Amino acid sequence: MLQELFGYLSYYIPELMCIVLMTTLLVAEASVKDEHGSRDKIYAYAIAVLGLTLIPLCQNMGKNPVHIFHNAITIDAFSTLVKIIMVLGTMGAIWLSRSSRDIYTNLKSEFAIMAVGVLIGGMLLASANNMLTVYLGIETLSILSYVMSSLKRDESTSTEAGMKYALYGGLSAGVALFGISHLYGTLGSIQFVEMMPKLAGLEGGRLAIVLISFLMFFVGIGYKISLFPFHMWTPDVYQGSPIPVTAFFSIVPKMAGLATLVRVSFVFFTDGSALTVSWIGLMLVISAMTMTVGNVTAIGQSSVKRLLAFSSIGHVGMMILGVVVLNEVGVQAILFYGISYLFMTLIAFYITSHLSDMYGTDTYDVFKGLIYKHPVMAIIMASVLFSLAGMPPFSGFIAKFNIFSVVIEKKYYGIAIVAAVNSVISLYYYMKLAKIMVFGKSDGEERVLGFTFQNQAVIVALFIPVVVLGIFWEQVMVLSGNASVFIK
Amino acid sequence: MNGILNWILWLPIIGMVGVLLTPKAKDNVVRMVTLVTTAITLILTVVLYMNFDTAEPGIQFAFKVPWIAQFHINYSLGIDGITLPMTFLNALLFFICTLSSWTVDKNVKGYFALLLMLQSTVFGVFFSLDFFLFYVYWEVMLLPMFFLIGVWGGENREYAAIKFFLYTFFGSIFMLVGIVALYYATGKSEDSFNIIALQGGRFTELTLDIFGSTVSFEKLFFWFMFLGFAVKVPVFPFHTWLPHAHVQAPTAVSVILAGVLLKMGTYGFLRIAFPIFPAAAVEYSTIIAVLGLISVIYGAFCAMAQDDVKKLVAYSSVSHMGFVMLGLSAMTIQGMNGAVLQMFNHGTSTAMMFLLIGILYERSHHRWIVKPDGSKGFGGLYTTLPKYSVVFIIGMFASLGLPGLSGFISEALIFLGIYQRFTTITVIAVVGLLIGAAYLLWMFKRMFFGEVNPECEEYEDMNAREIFYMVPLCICVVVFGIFPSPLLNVMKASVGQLVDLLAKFS
Amino acid sequence: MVSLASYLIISLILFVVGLVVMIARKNIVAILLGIELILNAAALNFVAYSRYATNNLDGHIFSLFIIVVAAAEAAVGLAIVIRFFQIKETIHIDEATQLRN
Amino acid sequence: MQYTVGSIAPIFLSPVIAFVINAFFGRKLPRNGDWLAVLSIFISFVFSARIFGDFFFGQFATDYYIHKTFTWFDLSAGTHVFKVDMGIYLDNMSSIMLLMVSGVAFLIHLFSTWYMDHDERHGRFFVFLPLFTSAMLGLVLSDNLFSLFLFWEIMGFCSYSLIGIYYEKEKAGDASLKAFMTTRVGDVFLLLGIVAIWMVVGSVNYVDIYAAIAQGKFDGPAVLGISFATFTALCIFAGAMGKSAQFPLHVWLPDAMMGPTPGSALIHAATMVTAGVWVSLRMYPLMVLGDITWFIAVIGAITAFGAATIAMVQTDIKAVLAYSTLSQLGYMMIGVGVGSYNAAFMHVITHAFFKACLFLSAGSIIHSVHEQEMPKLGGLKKYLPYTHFAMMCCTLAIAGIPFFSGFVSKDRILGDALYFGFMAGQNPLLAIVPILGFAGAGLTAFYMFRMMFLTFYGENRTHDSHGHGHGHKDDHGHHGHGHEIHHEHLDFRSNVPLLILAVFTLGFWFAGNVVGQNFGNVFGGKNEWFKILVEAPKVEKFVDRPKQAFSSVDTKGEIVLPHAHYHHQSGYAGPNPDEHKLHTAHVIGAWLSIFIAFSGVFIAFLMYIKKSVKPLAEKFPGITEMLKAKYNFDHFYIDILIKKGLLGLNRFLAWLDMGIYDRYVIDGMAAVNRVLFKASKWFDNVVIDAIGVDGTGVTVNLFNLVLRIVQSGKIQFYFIMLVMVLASYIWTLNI
Repeated sequence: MLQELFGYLSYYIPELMCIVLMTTLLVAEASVKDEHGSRDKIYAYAIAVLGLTLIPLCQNMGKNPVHIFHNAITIDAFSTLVKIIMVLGTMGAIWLSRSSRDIYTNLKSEFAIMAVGVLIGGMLLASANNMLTVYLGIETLSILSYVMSSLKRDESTSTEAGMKYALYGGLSAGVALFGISHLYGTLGSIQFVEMMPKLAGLEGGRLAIVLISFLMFFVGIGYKISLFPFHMWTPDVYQGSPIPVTAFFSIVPKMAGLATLVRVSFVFFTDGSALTVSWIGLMLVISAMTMTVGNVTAIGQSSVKRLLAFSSIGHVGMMILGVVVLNEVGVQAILFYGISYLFMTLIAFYITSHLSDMYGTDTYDVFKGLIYKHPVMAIIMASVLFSLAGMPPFSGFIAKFNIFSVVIEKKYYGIAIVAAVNSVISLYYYMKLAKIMVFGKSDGEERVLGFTFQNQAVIVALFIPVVVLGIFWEQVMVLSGNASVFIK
Repeated sequence: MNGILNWILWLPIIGMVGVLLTPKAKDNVVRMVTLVTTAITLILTVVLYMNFDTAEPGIQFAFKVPWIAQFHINYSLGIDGITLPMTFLNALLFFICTLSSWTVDKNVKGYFALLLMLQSTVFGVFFSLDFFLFYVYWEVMLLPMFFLIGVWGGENREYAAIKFFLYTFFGSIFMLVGIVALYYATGKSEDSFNIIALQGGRFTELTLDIFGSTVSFEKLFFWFMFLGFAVKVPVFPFHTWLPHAHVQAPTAVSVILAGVLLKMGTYGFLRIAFPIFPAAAVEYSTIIAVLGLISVIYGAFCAMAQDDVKKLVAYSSVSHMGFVMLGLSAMTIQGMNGAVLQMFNHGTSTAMMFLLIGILYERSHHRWIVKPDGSKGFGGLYTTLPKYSVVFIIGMFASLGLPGLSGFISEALIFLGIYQRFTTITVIAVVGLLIGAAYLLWMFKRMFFGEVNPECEEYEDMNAREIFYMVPLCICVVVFGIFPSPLLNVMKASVGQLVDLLAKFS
Repeated sequence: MVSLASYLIISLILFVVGLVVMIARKNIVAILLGIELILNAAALNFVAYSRYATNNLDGHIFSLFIIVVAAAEAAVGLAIVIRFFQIKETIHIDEATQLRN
Repeated sequence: MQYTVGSIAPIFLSPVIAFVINAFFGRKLPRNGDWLAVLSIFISFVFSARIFGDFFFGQFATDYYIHKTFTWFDLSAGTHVFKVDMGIYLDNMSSIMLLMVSGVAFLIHLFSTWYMDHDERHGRFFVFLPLFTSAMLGLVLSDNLFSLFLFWEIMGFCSYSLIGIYYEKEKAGDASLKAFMTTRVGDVFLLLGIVAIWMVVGSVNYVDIYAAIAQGKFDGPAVLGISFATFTALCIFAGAMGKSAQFPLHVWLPDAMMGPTPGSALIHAATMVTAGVWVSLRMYPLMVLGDITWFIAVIGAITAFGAATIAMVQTDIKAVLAYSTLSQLGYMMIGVGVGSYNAAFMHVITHAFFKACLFLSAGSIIHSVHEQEMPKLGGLKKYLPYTHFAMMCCTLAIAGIPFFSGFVSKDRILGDALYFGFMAGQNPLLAIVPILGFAGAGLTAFYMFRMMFLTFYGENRTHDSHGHGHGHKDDHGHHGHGHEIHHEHLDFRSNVPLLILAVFTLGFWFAGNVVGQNFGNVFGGKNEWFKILVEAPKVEKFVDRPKQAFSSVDTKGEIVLPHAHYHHQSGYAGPNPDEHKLHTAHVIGAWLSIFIAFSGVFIAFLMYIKKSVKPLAEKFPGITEMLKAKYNFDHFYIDILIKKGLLGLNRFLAWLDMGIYDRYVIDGMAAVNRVLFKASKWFDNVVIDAIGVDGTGVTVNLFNLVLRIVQSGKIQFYFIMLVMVLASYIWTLNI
């Protein structure tokens, strides 16, 4: 019994490390005095530990999938890879928050703490194997997110963002929970493995209830990854929150939510039942709508943060096409997309953050004539924008290519066209930004303070994968291919 | 010998690195590096021509290494008779453009680096025999163009750059869908991205049902490809990016754009759309012919109304590429050879026109035949710039198709080609020739004849450098006008093969 | 003897009431209360189901967790609302319309 | 005997070499290498003379022809075979033409060395003139329509460059543009015809075409509802109309006189403009097969008469000559049309001589007087005796006075026209052809003598006009410095050519019987050498001919034309000939034209020497005005057709392209978004905030607008959306 528990724990080291990190950070934060040196130490500590978690994670990649804690948690390559992405995202966000002026200095370590907390929630969600874990994951993720988004305490916008997030999150979580409760009632368990078989013999009223409940449950996930029509909170919250938080939100919770979506769909909708068909139809519609809404609305935006928010909606719409096809290749495509998306988004937010710190706003104008002040940064930003739009030879193109390929393999040509048109639209607004950056006459030649050597080095380092994954992407494809094979 | 394509392909990139490594404020070093690189590339293409076996219709100098084994994507290069003239044209024009851009002084390093990158990507498009590789080069080519137009362009450059970019991206994203569809149509087999292996009408029988209705795979995806290439050519409804791009682009870039980039579109038809979907190509050749005809007439008419000489030449490109489309739609050896020959000839003659306009622009800093206020922009240039005028006459008459100069033979061949298939279209298309002469000669008359416009009095004539880089083009225009055989012998075998293939399906 | 159906109906009513409260009331605190109502509806479902339909304790455990989470959520929510009140001196929901394009 | 290519090619090549050398090194050579040009043309002349001699003195049977081909380029690949052959086709007709072209060209070159002396464009002139000559010779030599078209266009280019040689003149630019474009109109159709023939018959060799016609193989799918033969015939004739300046494409030729006079003499009088007639004659069987000969005749008649009328009122000496050229070309076309095959060709030759001579004389006048307005000339007889002599001969010739060459050729054409119009049982309306023809003949005599009288007779008026404002009249760079007559300038280079050409205006060179009756036996047995040598192509003999590269071919065959037997006695090749009627027609025609010619001369004499009759301008001012306006063709073409019609259309299209299509359709994709963005912002601020967010916003059907309302920032609206969407999903499950 006990050493069985320890056996389980051996798979659970990353999460445990994060929990320890979180608590220690709390203590440390309470104990340090407000001078920079110590704060930097805290950062170094947080990032280091997060880096260390990668080691057990990489070990887990190799291991055979297992269910631990009585099927509450599944540790398999898929969830582990998602976790790796999330950890990297968190590290990036924390590093960004270190130099960002958008977060008050005395709250910086709070940011770190809560980021790690959200990360834990995300990890829970990523490897959730029963409804309870899903619910706890979502809530852990959400509740801390509310606080993070209202981290700019003295600004009404930030608070408003937090409040909206809280209310919307509460509602959708509640709806989801209501759905879960009925699922539990009709299917007789909260364990995925036990619920799935019961689906087969359903008919009449119970089937109806199950369908409706699934929809309600889907609301819970949908709002987390901000699918249309549950995306409405996204731009407001992204705009209101500090930039590091926005960056963090656009990576970690989304990946976690996607992971859950993938797992749930795979668990429940792999047989060709009526349920599956309607599910696929629903997802096709939703993905098309999400893409279109995200991209079309992004055109009109004046704030870069908001633009990135909407574009992230568009990207999620793209990603869930990998879910629609309900096969390993689709998951592979999603994972690859996630990996490349991670780096692109981080770079975009880094540069935006430094610029908006410099000028105190995040309108397009802050990018004006960047090429003359910081040619390297400008070229990297431009490349990232092109990559986001899906231009070779950057990773964004390969990601889109994979999505296209899985969709077309299933002969969903209609959605393929929609995706194609959407990437043209997205190119349009990305290029509006690139244009201002490259062609706009800069008012002054002054350097941007944010671009210290360190930060530039980090950005360049983050840029390397964007290019490499665009040209030599086979290894990563293989990696995500391995990760895409998991048990029900 | 097989490695030579790699050399030609990557030499510009090496040169680009060299340019980027040269210290700041050493502009002449940068220029020299670029010049040397392009010169070596040109020499290599000549070597290529020397070793080319004209009797062989298939691929030569093939080079292939696996790239993404999982998807059977290879880094595979090779050329045939259709590619070789384009390759030579590309090398030649970039060499010339380097010389003509000698006067660029705004951020020289970036300019020449991008120029070299552009050359490499264009070579990539022409060489790649792997569909994925082709697409990558096809798209990457946009980036240097975007910056070249956008940074070094005219007053309205952003708009033009973005327009060009979006237009092409719009077309090519559909091509991407087509590529992926082909990948699955071949059952993810070894040759799913191998352009050569895909050719030969393998998908004629294939059907698929979309939204309930059964559609022929070939017919559907022919149009996907068509969209991708037609934007580039550009064929009539997709042509409006061209005037903007040309007018705004710096001289060298206009030359490359008109000289080589437009050819990539027609090359796509020759190498991909037609051989891979021959049945559809034959079935829809009428539509292509009509679109080509519209481009010819419409482009010519629009050109005649222009007051900006560069815009005029831009529209003339629309018209001339329309002839190429006509030749392609003919699907006879006369038409096809004519089309490929026209691709080359238009490359040289239009390059001459744009270079000459650029030379003039450096003196006058405007391009108005008739200024917006109605006054004459130029006049009496014949008197002030005799050498310039002579070269201009050669270029102009070449592009209006005077016998003895290069334009004529290709156009005559195209007419021969289409007459049997589309008699009526041929009859209408000759009007294009007429108007083509009209707008050029009218422009010439308004700019060169008559009293010397006081503005034009102190323009100095072409200097040694300018003459030096115009001479090769003049030679091309004249020599290939009198002895087209060197080009035709190279291409005719490959073209014949393609015509045979298409004939099977008509 | 109360049947499962009656519990479900009660919880449905709670759920709907919660929704209506969240949509209709302009007082933020009231909206938070609406959330609580919805959560409780779910909790009630869980208990009822595990009592009648599924003979296992999952439901009970689940409802315990729900209570805990609800508490945490309410705490955070109220904190944010207080912050909002301190800044805006109102807790009327339509004041929260700064964030928009 | 056999001809090697080596003995023919130099005719064409030596001027080419002269052109190349002058083009590149002309500036460095003494006298810009004009001597080189003259020399090169002389070489071609010698070679052509040899060939002509061989043909003339009966080395060969009269229907002998040489056909040598070589492949220019070859598209054959795999199963497809397509070659583009070039070659030489040499027969009696081309031997005569070669001699004429090279001879006249030589004389004109010689004259030009004098005329262009001290002219700033001397070098340029001697670059283009040899090029032109070579092109013309090449055109005559070429054995197929394609290479013919090649040289055809190159000639057009030379004409363009020579007209525009004084490029600083605005008018020169206009004239050259007009010349090139007007001919181009015909040229594109010629090209179209060539393409059609090539793709249907499989070759554009004359011999192949003849063979195809003879075998009845010359038919393809009808084009635009016209039968194939007619279509191709019309296309080719359209080309001829352009080059030979036939109505309605005649407008360019008068303006073409902007060029230096010798250039006009060679290009726009003697040779190039006759290329149209040449191709019509070469393709005569096709014209007959396509049954458009009557059309050719009518066009020719209109041109001949119309141009003559305009010439009557011209005051510029070169303009008079230009219009007379038009008119004479009209006669040639009448000849082709009515089937007066060899007379038409004879007229080409005779006209070449006297018209070249006329132009050169005009040139020497202009060069020595620096004045080309006839009212300001007069009484030059005593200053320029040689010129006067030469010009008088030519005038007599062109006016159709017996014993002069013009009479011989024109009279035969008119005779055949008479037969064609009245006796050949054609459509009675075609009587217009002979009527206009004879009328034109009278006018010709009148206006030519008017020119002579105004120029050489009466008192000299050159001194009482003042220096200013005459320079521009001169087609030279010179600007009128007084008007003293530099006859001392005149030297052998200016006079000898005139005199030589004048000699050839005598009729008996071309036919023994200069007045219809055969007396005198000039060329022992070859009295009618022209009739003997020049016959309409007898297509039958080409049916089975050996065809191998670079080998001369010698064939004989039955003399048959598609619809008519070639008539030896009269040389008439038109429809249904009749021995007797033809004879009558010719006799009547002869006397009629003599009478008309003399009466024309007499009227001119009365008007301008005796002054007993008021000149035209005062007699019929109205008509004169109309004629001076040249029937308003220029106005119609340039102002109405081009400026209003074409340019208007172009401007409209261009505006459509950039202003509408590009701006709204293409940029629309983005613009829609921007517009809706604004609209929705307004909607946000007004509608949403005014009435608060409830379901109503959803009913607004603009997509983007809905999105923006949705993004209104009202959290409760988000709730509503959520619930509603959830409900709608449940609804879609339809349970």
